[in-house]
Amino acid sequence: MKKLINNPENVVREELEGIAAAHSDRLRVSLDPYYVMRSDAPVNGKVAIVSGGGSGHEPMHGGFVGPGMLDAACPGEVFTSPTPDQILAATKAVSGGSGVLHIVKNYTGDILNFEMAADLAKEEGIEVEAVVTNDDVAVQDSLYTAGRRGVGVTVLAEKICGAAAEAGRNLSQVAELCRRVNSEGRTMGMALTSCTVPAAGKPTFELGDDEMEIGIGIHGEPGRQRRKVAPADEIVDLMATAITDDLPFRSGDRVLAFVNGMGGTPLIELYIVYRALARFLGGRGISIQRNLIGSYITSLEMAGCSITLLRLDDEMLGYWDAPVNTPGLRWGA
Amino acid sequence: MKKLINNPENVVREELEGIAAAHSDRLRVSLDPYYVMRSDAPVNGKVAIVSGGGSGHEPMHGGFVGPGMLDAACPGEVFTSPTPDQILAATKAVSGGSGVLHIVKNYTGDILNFEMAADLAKEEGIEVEAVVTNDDVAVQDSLYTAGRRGVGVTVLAEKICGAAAEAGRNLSQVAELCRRVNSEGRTMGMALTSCTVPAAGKPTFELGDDEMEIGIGIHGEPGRQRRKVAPADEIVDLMATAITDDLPFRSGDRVLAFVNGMGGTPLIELYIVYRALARFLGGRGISIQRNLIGSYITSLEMAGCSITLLRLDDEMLGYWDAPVNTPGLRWGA
Amino acid sequence: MGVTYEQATALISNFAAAVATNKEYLTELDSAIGDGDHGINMDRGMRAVMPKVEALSGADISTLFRTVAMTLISTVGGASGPLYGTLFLQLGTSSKGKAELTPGDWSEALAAAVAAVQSRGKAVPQDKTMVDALLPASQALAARLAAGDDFASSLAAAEGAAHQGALETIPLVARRGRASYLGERSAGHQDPGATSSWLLMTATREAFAEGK
Amino acid sequence: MGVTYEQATALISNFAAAVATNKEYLTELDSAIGDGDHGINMDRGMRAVMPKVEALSGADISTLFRTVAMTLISTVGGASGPLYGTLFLQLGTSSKGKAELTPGDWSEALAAAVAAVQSRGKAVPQDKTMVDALLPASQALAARLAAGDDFASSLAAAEGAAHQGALETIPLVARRGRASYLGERSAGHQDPGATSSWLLMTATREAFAEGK
Ligand SMILES: Nc1ncnc2c1ncn2[C@@H]1O[C@H](COP(=O)(O)OP(=O)(O)O)[C@@H](O)[C@H]1O
Ligand SMILES: Nc1ncnc2c1ncn2[C@@H]1O[C@H](COP(=O)(O)OP(=O)(O)O)[C@@H](O)[C@H]1O
Ligand SMILES: [Mg+2]
Ligand SMILES: [Mg+2]
Ligand SMILES: [Mg+2]
Ligand SMILES: [Mg+2]
Repeated sequence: MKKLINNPENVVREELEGIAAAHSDRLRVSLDPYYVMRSDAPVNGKVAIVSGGGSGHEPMHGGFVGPGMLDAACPGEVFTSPTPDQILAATKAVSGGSGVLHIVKNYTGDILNFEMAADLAKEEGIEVEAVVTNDDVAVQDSLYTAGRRGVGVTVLAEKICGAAAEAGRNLSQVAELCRRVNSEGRTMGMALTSCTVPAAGKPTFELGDDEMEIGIGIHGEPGRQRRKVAPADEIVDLMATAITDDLPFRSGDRVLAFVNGMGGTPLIELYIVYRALARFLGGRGISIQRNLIGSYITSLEMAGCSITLLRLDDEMLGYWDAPVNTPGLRWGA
Repeated sequence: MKKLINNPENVVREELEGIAAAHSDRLRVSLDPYYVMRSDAPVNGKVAIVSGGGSGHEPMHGGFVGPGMLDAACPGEVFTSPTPDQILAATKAVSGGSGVLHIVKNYTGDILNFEMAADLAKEEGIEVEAVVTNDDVAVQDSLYTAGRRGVGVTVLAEKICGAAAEAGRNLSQVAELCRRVNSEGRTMGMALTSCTVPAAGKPTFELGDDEMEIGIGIHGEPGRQRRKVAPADEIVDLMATAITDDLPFRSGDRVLAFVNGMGGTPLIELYIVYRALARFLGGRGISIQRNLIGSYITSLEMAGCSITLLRLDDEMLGYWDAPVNTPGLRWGA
Repeated sequence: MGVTYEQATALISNFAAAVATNKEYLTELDSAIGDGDHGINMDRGMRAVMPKVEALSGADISTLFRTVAMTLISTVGGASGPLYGTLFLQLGTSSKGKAELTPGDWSEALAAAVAAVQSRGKAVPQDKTMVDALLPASQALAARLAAGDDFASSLAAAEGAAHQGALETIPLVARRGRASYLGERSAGHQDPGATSSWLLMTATREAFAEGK
Repeated sequence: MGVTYEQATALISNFAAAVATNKEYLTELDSAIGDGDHGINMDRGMRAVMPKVEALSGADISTLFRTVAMTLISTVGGASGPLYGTLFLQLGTSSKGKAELTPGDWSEALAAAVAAVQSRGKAVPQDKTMVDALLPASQALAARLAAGDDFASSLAAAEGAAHQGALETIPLVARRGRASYLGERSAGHQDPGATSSWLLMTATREAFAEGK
């Protein structure tokens, strides 16, 4: 394992100290318990948005804290959900009197810890709503499983709902919008290499020099299938077909296309993926209205990418375009 | 070699097609010859800024085209300087009548091709000034060598000079500012892994599982020394010492600290590096006024980082904070 | 014949010791069908619990269980943190105001705690989770006490039922938690959470039966 | 006795063929002390040149050389593109308005072209660059013609001087171009650009000497 770290046990703490040193102008970092909040929180009268999850997905979520997006983020250990005390502390710290939305990715651990925190916050008189994202088409969804994982759509939901909260929407409106974003979004991911959890010290899975995993999650879980590596155009075809068939996306749909790097894949490759995606969607009459290209929801140093499509309506579009000012995503500010 | 590409020969063209598809709202991409320009160019009466170099360093330079930064960028093949016809075409396309600044990284090929293009542009009546960046402290500088390589400071110079041009400075003022930024900036890089040039198909150098290269360039050139891997804090100490000793940076200096990922290193590690750098500089009384943390000048999928320090004066600071609106760097817009 | 404060603390230290001893084993089970951290998670939690419990001396059983709960909740994370936290939280609630617990008190408290775990995690029997060890244990305990058996042998029956339940998770296809992503590939492996729950029932029998 | 348009085109096609044949060799030399692309670069350029030259038929020597120059400049990139481009551009300028070149014309044109390369690249002899082959070649040609030797033997002398110059780059420490980053480690390797320049002098001798 070669990483720019000191001690595998201190990775999350030192990362947070780095974030604190870098962004003290705009963020406040609590080290006990761990959370990151915008320094002007609580914003009086605004619905506050809190998210969180295991670390190792940077810039998600800590990098998305700031005006127009999250009020706070709670990082767990690498790939481990945060604990209720973190989430409770963050929720209390940013509550501006108009309720708090928890955006939770669909993993049992995340759900349970956020639920407990919400229960505790409610006991303290804070109104909390939770919305669970579950956009990963690689996982079978069923009443009898833990369901689909929450992946790329989470970034888009945090941006869009952050803008809605900033615009003065109330808690049930923001929550409702968040559910709509989740239900209109679909994602699929693939990996060319594994990642290595610092505490484990070795790659989570072994992949041959000519193999790739299709349908991976964001914690180094293996995917739907292992295949021989293929040209980017073919990989995109495979992923985009799975995504568009699922919702389904239809000719005439307006979408936001999000090409995400898994942490070890450089931008030059993401543009080649985007090119293929634009051609694929063009061929089906699906119109890309907005895009996001870069490494926003990662799996440590994994090489690979994910594609997220979100079917847009005018409200989402307006909130997507609204100003955002976070270390990881910034425009109009 | 595992990459998200189709044919190694088409990497640059397909990347440019991806950029064109992604950013047609703000950029115009020419495929013959290759260059990327802001779609509102030429901006009448504004000094235009053109840069370029080999591809494989994304987002540099194409991702830095837009209001407040570059007017055009000329990408060569991977790690190969662009040709004069590209540079000439871009220079003519963005010339707004107030002269054009060429920002050139110090590599013989880049210099010669930009020089030729400048000669040709001058023949056509366009006023051109060129500034060469050469901030890499890992290379010995001397009258009798090709001198230091241009690396991280190039990004900062493009941002600061872009703002100065936007603010109406004239060509000699912008060029003078560019020279000052270069002379006040120093960089050093390191690699945990090699990169693989698509056309070569195999890693440029071989590095053991417990080795790193210190003092690398951005084209997969091996560095000043090969060493056993060390904790991030030690690596930062080594690099920051070489940088601060060189200018030298002194107690009381105000700096911009730029921690750059080489393409395959995730953000979580860059924050750990930034933490160490902030401590190092704090201990020497050097005050970080601004920072930039992310993968901005890369070497394909190389894992590693570079550190750039720029000694700031008020003019640079003001232009750094000014609005910029490019795919790779954006704020205030 | 009942559960004293000392016996309740013995339950906690027995469980901490068992988790430490079986840390690798639990982690190995979780590597096969999860993310390979169950032993690490539980051990981090129980190591944090021990000093808190020692500092309590003289408190009541309810406070003890609540302290265990809050510590697990704030140090474990993942799925098992809130679930074991919920279990101990409910044990704390059920034992409120009681200096000692009768066998019947304990049996009711355990049943309520298992119900709380189910309500928190939405798992039903055969989902291949800790419920597959906890529920048979709690049911066996209640049934044996109702049949007039003594506390010690009833606790042993509960332990046996937990062990049996953990073993019976092997052929199941997971329907809850991270293992459910594996679908059919989760069959053939013993559930790590059911296994740690069996360890908890062993720790209980050892702590409570001796004091009878 | 001079250089016709046909001979000038033969020089170009000879050089293209030599570069193609030695593509791997030149690239190998560049791998040792540069970035391993000199053969690839030059071959890409000369392959682009050939159809342009064929399409020219009937033009004059100056146009021919300028076409070669512009094509190399716009297809090679790196250091060698502008340098070889400059060389041919100056050859074009020197031969402007001339249907044929006398040996003296050619010698003067070559000297001016080498000077242009030096002025473009700032390399002096012993910097371990193409100048170390080109300059001795041009000087030998001028000296032999001045001494009254015929064109063919003077061209052969130029070729020999280029070969000698390329070999003599081996012990040098590079002071220009990418190889200079290697410092002392660049010694012991033959310079790729000097080697391709020697191929150019061979191509010239073959093309011009036969027509005498
Ligand atoms: N919904 C649930 N209800 C009950 N138990 C569950 C549930 N989900 C998971 N578990 C239990 O948690 C165990 C895994 O715990 P652990 O590995 O610590 O957490 P994580 O899965 O978050 O890494 C599983 O073996 C299972 O017994
Ligand atoms: N300043 C210079 N003057 C003359 N020749 C040079 C100079 N710099 C480099 N060269 C020549 O260019 C050759 C390398 O060419 P090439 O590999 O095609 O370009 P690059 O170095 O940009 O990859 C060197 O072997 C050397 O002969
Ligand atoms: Mg886990
Ligand atoms: Mg080159
Ligand atoms: Mg686990
Ligand atoms: Mg070369």
